[in-house]
Amino acid sequence: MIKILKEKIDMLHYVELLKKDDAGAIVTFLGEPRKSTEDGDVTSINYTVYETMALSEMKKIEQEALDISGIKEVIIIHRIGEVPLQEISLFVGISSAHREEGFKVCSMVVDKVKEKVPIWKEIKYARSGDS
Amino acid sequence: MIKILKEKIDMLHYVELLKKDDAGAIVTFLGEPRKSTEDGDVTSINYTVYETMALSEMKKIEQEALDISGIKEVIIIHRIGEVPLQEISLFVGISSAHREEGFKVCSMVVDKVKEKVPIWKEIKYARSGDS
Amino acid sequence: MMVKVLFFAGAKKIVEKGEVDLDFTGKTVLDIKKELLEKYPSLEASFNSVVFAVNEKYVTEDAVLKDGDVLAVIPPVGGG
Amino acid sequence: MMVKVLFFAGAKKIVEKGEVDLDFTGKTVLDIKKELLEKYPSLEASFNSVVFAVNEKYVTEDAVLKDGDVLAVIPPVGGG
Repeated sequence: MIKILKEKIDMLHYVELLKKDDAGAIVTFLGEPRKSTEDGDVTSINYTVYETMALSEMKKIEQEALDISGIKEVIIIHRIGEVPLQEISLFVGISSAHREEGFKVCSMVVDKVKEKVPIWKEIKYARSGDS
Repeated sequence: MIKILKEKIDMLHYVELLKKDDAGAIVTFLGEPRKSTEDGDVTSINYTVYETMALSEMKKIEQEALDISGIKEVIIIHRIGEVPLQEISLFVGISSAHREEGFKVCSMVVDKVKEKVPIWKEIKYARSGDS
Repeated sequence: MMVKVLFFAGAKKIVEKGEVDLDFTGKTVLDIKKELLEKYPSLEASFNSVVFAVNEKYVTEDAVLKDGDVLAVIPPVGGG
Repeated sequence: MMVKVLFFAGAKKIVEKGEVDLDFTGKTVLDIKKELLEKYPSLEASFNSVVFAVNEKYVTEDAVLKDGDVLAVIPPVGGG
């Protein structure tokens, strides 16, 4: 399953969808806007998207992951618009028979999302305005 | 944080505890009893524990993970007693500045829990009784 | 031939619009890249790091365009 | 000297109790392993794959025991 959402990501809902009788491992990745000292006072990140192409790239990444042996279910959800600190911007969840392929594929999917999906971030600061 | 619990693991609660302003990535692992064709009709797994030693081994694993650069928070929760299919027996959550160390350390922690923590499983089948 | 060009993120801010219809006389993505630079010289700095998609698929700069294609100018992506 | 021995999982089922107090005349974990095998011959198969902990820390078989130690017989663990 892939989705681009404007609202908060309900993680628990997607984790329930990942549970399968024949899956022993679920690996999830949650990406969140991060505040680092060098960045100054980040309050949120605004994500914009080329939506039709983003969905088609996410679909490709999902299919490549599902084609790997042992992978039972793949969920990729990206939130767009303004995402505050400590809220989830990206959810990737993989359920698999064993943990080894779960970790490998979850990491691979996150890398590909960050490399291929046309989504851009603009950091919002507390004082100044935009980056 | 480490815990051994007899009741259901409230994943969302622990994910909230992993969120930090300076963490950009949360990687979680959920282990569940798994049904595979060669096992027959598994309905649940009963986990037993050498509790004092298990807690001390988990504490060591937590500390080794926290000592790795970029790791912000480590949560390891093992459920014991009877755990049905599709319920979580092991939750490992890592929050980190960047995703690379999150995946690496989450996978390392799960490996160590499975290798070092004195917990044993006994598979329960639908028909016969015990394994 | 007519090509629709889409701009995003930083490039969209420079051009001050999300899309333009371009009456294009060249052949490849590289040709249209040059034409866009003539039309919007301030894109030059950002054009060092952009890639292109035609009809929602990533292409190299030697890809040949046809009438009615949608070309997207894709600055470095940053999801996650 | 007295040593408390703890059994878990399969070993506990064979011995039919979780712990025994043993009046032990040897010195090392290997000595006590042999003594346990004499006392409970049916442990033999499972003893190929057990490891030991003394006072909640994994030890090798040459570890020296002292009076009052708690020795745990640890079958292959399987958490997760």
